Amino acid sequence: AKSEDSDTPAAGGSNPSAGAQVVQSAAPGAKSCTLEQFGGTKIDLKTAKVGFSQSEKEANPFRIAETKSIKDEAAKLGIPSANLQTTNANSQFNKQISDVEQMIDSGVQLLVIAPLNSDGWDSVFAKASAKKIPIITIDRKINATSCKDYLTFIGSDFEEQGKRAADKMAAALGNKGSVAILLGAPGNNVTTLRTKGFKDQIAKVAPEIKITFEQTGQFSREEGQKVSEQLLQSNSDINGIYAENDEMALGATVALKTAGKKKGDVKIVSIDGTKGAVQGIVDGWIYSVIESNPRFGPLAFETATKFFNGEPIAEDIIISDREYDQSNAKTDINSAY
Amino acid sequence: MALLEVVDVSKVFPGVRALDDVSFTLQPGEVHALVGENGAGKSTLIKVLTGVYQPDGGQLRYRDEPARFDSPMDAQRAGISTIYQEVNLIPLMSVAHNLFLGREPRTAYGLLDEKRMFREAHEILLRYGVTTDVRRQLGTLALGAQQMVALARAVMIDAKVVIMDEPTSSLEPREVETLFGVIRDLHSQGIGIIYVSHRLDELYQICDAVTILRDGKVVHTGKLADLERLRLVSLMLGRDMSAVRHEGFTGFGGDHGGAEDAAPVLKVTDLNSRRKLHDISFAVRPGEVVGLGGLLGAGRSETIKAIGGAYPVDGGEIAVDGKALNRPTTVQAVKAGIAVQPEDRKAEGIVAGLSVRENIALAILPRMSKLGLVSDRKIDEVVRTYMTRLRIKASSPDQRVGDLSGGNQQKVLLARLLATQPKVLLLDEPTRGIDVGAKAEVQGLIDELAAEGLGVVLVSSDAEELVEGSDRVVVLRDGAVVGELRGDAVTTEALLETIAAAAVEAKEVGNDD
Amino acid sequence: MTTEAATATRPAIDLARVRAWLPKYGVYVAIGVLVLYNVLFTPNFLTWSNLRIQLIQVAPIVIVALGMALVIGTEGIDLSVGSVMALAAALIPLYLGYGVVAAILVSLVAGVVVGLVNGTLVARVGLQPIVATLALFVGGRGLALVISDGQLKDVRNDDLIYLGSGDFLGIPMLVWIAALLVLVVAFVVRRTVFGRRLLAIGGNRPATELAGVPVKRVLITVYVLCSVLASIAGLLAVARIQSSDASAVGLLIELSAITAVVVGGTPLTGGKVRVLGTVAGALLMQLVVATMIKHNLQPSTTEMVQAVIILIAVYVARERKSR
Amino acid sequence: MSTGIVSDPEVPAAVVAADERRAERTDRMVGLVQRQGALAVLIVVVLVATASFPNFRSFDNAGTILIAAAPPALIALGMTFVIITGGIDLSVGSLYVLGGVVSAYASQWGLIPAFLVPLAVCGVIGVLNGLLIAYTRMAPFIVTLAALLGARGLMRALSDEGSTTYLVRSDTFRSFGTGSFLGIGYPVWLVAAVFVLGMVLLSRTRFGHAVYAVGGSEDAASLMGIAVRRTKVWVYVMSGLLAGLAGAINAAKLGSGVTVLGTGMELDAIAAVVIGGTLLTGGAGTIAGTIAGVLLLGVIQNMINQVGNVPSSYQQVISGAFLAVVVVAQTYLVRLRRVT
Ligand SMILES: Nc1ncnc2c1ncn2[C@@H]1O[C@H](COP(=O)(O)OP(=O)(O)OP(=O)(O)O)[C@@H](O)[C@H]1O
Ligand SMILES: Nc1ncnc2c1ncn2[C@@H]1O[C@H](COP(=O)(O)OP(=O)(O)OP(=O)(O)O)[C@@H](O)[C@H]1O
Ligand SMILES: [Mg+2]
Ligand SMILES: [Mg+2]
Repeated sequence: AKSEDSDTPAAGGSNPSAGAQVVQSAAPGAKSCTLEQFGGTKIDLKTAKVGFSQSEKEANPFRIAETKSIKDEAAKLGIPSANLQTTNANSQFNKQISDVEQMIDSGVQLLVIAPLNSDGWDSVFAKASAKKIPIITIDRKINATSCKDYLTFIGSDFEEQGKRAADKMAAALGNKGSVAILLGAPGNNVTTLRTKGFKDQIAKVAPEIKITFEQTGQFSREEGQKVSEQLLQSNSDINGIYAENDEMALGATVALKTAGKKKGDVKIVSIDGTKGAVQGIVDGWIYSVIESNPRFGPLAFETATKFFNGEPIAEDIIISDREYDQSNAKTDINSAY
Repeated sequence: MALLEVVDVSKVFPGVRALDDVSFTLQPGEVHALVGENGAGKSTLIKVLTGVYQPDGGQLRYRDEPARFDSPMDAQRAGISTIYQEVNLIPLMSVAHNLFLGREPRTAYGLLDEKRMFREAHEILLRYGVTTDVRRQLGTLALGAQQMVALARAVMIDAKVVIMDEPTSSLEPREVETLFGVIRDLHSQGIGIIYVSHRLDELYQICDAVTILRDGKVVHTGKLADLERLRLVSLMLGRDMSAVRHEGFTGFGGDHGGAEDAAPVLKVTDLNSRRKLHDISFAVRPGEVVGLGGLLGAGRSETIKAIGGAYPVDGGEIAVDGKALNRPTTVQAVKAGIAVQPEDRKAEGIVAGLSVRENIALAILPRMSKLGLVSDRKIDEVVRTYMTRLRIKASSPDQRVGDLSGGNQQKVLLARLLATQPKVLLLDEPTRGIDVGAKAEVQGLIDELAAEGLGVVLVSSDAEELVEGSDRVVVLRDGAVVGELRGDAVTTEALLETIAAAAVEAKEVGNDD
Repeated sequence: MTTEAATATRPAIDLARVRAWLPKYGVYVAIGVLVLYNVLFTPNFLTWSNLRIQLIQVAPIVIVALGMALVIGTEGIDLSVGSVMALAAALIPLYLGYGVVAAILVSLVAGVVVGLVNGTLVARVGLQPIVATLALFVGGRGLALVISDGQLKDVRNDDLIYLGSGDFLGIPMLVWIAALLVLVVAFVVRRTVFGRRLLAIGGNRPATELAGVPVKRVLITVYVLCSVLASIAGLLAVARIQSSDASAVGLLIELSAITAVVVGGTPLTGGKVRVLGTVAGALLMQLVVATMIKHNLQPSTTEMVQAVIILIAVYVARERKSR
Repeated sequence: MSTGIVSDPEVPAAVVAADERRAERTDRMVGLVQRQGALAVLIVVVLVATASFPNFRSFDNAGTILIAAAPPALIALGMTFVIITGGIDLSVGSLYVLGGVVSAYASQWGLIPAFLVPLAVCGVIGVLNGLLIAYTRMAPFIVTLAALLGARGLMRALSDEGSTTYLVRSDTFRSFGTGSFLGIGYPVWLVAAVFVLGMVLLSRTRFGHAVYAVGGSEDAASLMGIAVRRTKVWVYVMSGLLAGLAGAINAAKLGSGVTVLGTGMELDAIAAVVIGGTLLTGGAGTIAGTIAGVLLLGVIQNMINQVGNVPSSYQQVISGAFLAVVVVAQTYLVRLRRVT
């Protein structure tokens, strides 16, 4: 086989240290958790059995980068690959639950979970807490009690991402105009929070911006494009599109092009920070991208190490996401994933 | 006192007046024949009587009370049970379950009492000459045995009226006798029986009264004994007695005299298939009609299908015009000039949803086309030819075949076979379930075709038809050839003797091991 | 005839006529109603650019539904079409280096292979179509992901993109291609030996077999055609969204396609194929969704309305018990 | 005068009987393997898994497999009844999610409503399916496809487009979902009990036999006095109820009415039923087979996980290939049976 890109060296992942996650300074007085409080036993990560449960197929850049980062970091720490068990729920929530339960049965001593959903983990917690297995959830938070049901959450603040996107949108439109939202998959927590943050912030900072259209693009490029096409027909006066992930933003870009719009006619703001979207900024089609950094490996294992060493671990470890716009897209594109 | 009565009942289907002011009375203890050509409305009348259809006009009286049956179940509860012509039982379920379906014996807890059910089923069926394991799937039984189960089921409930729609069309003679025994029994118990059949001599054997339907109307009703057979036929057909007499009962003429020394057009040598066929050999010369005789289950259908490539063959040779076919597929068989008319017209013959035209053209599409494109002009030509030649009655070539009467469906099927310009015609029960008129036409046609030089293989459970129609009869039993009748020996008596002799032999062999 | 008699009989006649007419043309009436509604209540509905969008969006479904209609005509069903689209999509970027023709050929070959597998399972092994194609429904997309390494790949080949978003004589290429395929399939069904055999198989397979029709070959061809059409839809989807995403392309399209076919008046029991009806069925479902989106209704409403429309359409078009 | 062929009354009774008996024995043997083929494969697969994966044979792992299989098993049970009548129910996946959502919502009123409300809601949709299929002669495929959409729409409408996840408020209900007896989760016991009922219903009652009869031949069944329409309505009601119950059990286990549960549940159920030897043409099938089919799918999934590092895409390829192999094997067994 020979692809279009065969001649150019493979892009992406070339610079492992680029785009590493940075923790926001923890809020003072926030709850924390130690090994003692949790009631677990100290183990050596190098010889421990670790389980990682991925929620969705590694079919989009975010998931690919996330899984890869966990695996790479484990290898770097010297965890033999036989000791790292990974499962993928293929977007089926029940499968994720039984995947995790099965890993608990098979004796893992640390669980890293990228949850498909924030609720519905009761049975897993019942099982894990009986065996005192610490759970680190990454990218999505689980609605439960930290230090009891699970250890900690590492990830972005989705609502905050929505707010930042709203700020960008407000700036792009000069605080007035009409905006469409391309929602993520319905029922998804990420969708809910990114929508809430965006709407709240718009109402606060730019009440003259009207949100005239909200339709789901299912987080997929094709749906994003289809919905945008319909949107551009019936609301031809739209000024901005807020896409809740980069894929939909890229779909919207294609729709804009085919509808005969010019760069900058409609301002697109999206969330994720994939290479494609950052390239979109460079090309002038996308106004700004708020990052949601998927490289959880180093931070997750660092947190686990600290925890087993007896150090206190914060309830939420919120990473500080970057943002891309015209000013930095060109220079920082290599740290996009 | 009348047991069951319909007064001025009408039933209209889109485009057909299937019943037109029909009145009919059944007395207790009477065996009442219901006769008529295909499509005369017999089955429709029965379905009206048993709640499958609601009449569009007129009324139903049962035991001198006005009655209305909303469903077959309703009628059954009232004591009217029926053996239907087409579908009757459920092949995938066991014999016993079929017998008791809907009224299974139950234990104190309301659960089925299968032990009792199996035991009772066994006992009941013994009386009908069915000895098989009642746990067996019904579908694995011979058709006759299945029909006996249906009969047992119908009589088992406290029936006041038993309706039989062509019960003997798949029974072998022994079973027919059993059936008649049962009917006489019911008769003596005062149960009324409605009996539908195209086999006239059966009617005269067991029926008291007769009602003749034609085109949905009653054309005669009265004592059967008072009605001459010829007159019965002429009433059914709506034709003159003299015309009927002239045509005779079967449409077959004399011998076709395929030259004795001509090379066979079909030669079958040592055909074997699993446990079903054993070393079957026979030959058919051009212009000859060879009958395959035997009881039901003798393997006649399998033989025919095997030759036509529709039944797996383990060994043996089939040659058409001297050219050997090695385990032909249906495609190869048709190409070689073999045309098979299957036994089950509905399931394996016609494509009910397609038009007469499409059905006739189905097998010859490649010839009717250029580069894969069909020429409707060519097709129309062929279709017109055969519709005229076989006197197919259809409103137009575009009519759905499923809407035609049984006889015409059969003719369409024959037209399809003939259109392939075959060398050998294999006909499995070509006249089953079609009325006297159509039957004679089909039989006449077979004669004609043979006279034109086709080799014909004829399978028929109607011994008269077989004997009259064939030049030679090859007798099968248990999948093997047990004898052959030629020339003057082609008689019903000889046929029966051959079968019986083989039976004795088989029995002796059976005793040996 | 007196006026009195005329007025007395007219309603009865009309009712009967409407009853006979509705099953055949109900879909078109429904489309008409929906268009009318949109013309009245949706801004910018009656514009060429809007019509364009609707046609472009419906094109892949129409193409898949054409193949599905053929399969359903044989009393079958093909669940694997979505996976075939994904396979085609996954293969394209891998071979685009050799040029667009090579990439298209390779993806069509994938369609042929899947069709052969499905067809063999149905015709030779004798599996029920729904089960036979379920295996590739599950496995096919997995294979596509394996092939594409799970990665979404951007496509920049201009020729390919032209297929997806270019115009020819002012009409999108996609629409040309879909229209051409509709004509071809309609022609195949009506005028060719293959088409007639297909319908006969759907009507009564044993009878067709006994008539000397090479049933297995026809069936396998039908499944191959269906898969090839699906792979065409897959490659057009790639061309249109200018990227290949094996995990998303053609997701759940089998249901949309089956719906289009059935709503268009082709019965699931086989023996009949209504090509134009299928196109109308797809268009109807597209218009329903478009209307919902344009009026900014929530997914829950859209889904419930779709359910009701499917039921009404199929109820109206259902086969009346004829015997 | 008579054309009746008078044949020897006791023809070849001995020969036929001996032959028939032999045929019956083979028939029954092959029939057993065919019916219980899934069980045979299941045993082989379990043996292989036990030998290859040390963690597979743990008691906990078995419990995990069982509890994960509980909801799909219920759905497959309903599907078995539907498929035996010759129908199909595509709406079960949506009903399952809907059942879970309303169950979690109703749990605020206690344990009993948490079970009854989803049963009622899903039962009603089952009734609608059944009525439409039985009385309008619309194809089950298309009616239940519409119900799939409709029920999902309803679920979204009830949960604020899926964004609201109702938490289970009743502690008893929650502990029903997570608790266990003799080391086996309560849901598994409940499902086992329902299966026993289902088996009795299918094989030992008139209703069960009516189900077989309707699938075997609808016209014949109706002429034999079976209430075909009522039977059909009931199987879809059962299927709806069981999907609702599955949803409730799952809500109890997850402690919430999750709205993003996987689509495609209906196809899994169909696959399990078919692997279990039930014919999609209707008229034949067993519940024991369905159990084996469900467990087989569960065990295969578990094995794939035991390997530890199989990428998600390969998992699907393996599942698809496995499905094909089992179904093809099944078909050859059936054919063997028909020919002998
Ligand atoms: N021993 C048997 N076991 C199972 N099925 C049988 C048996 N004998 C006959 N049958 C079935 O009964 C039907 C008639 O049998 P078959 O076709 O062998 O008889 P035939 O000699 O061709 O009779 P005909 O053509 O007059 O009906 C077939 O459907 C066949 O499958
Ligand atoms: N359900 C139906 N719909 C439309 N027409 C029907 C239906 N049932 C029967 N007919 C028509 O009604 C007429 C009477 O049919 P019926 O089946 O009662 O005939 P029959 O006397 O039983 O014939 P046969 O001897 O062939 O069984 C025929 O013209 C038939 O085509
Ligand atoms: Mg009749
Ligand atoms: Mg036969």
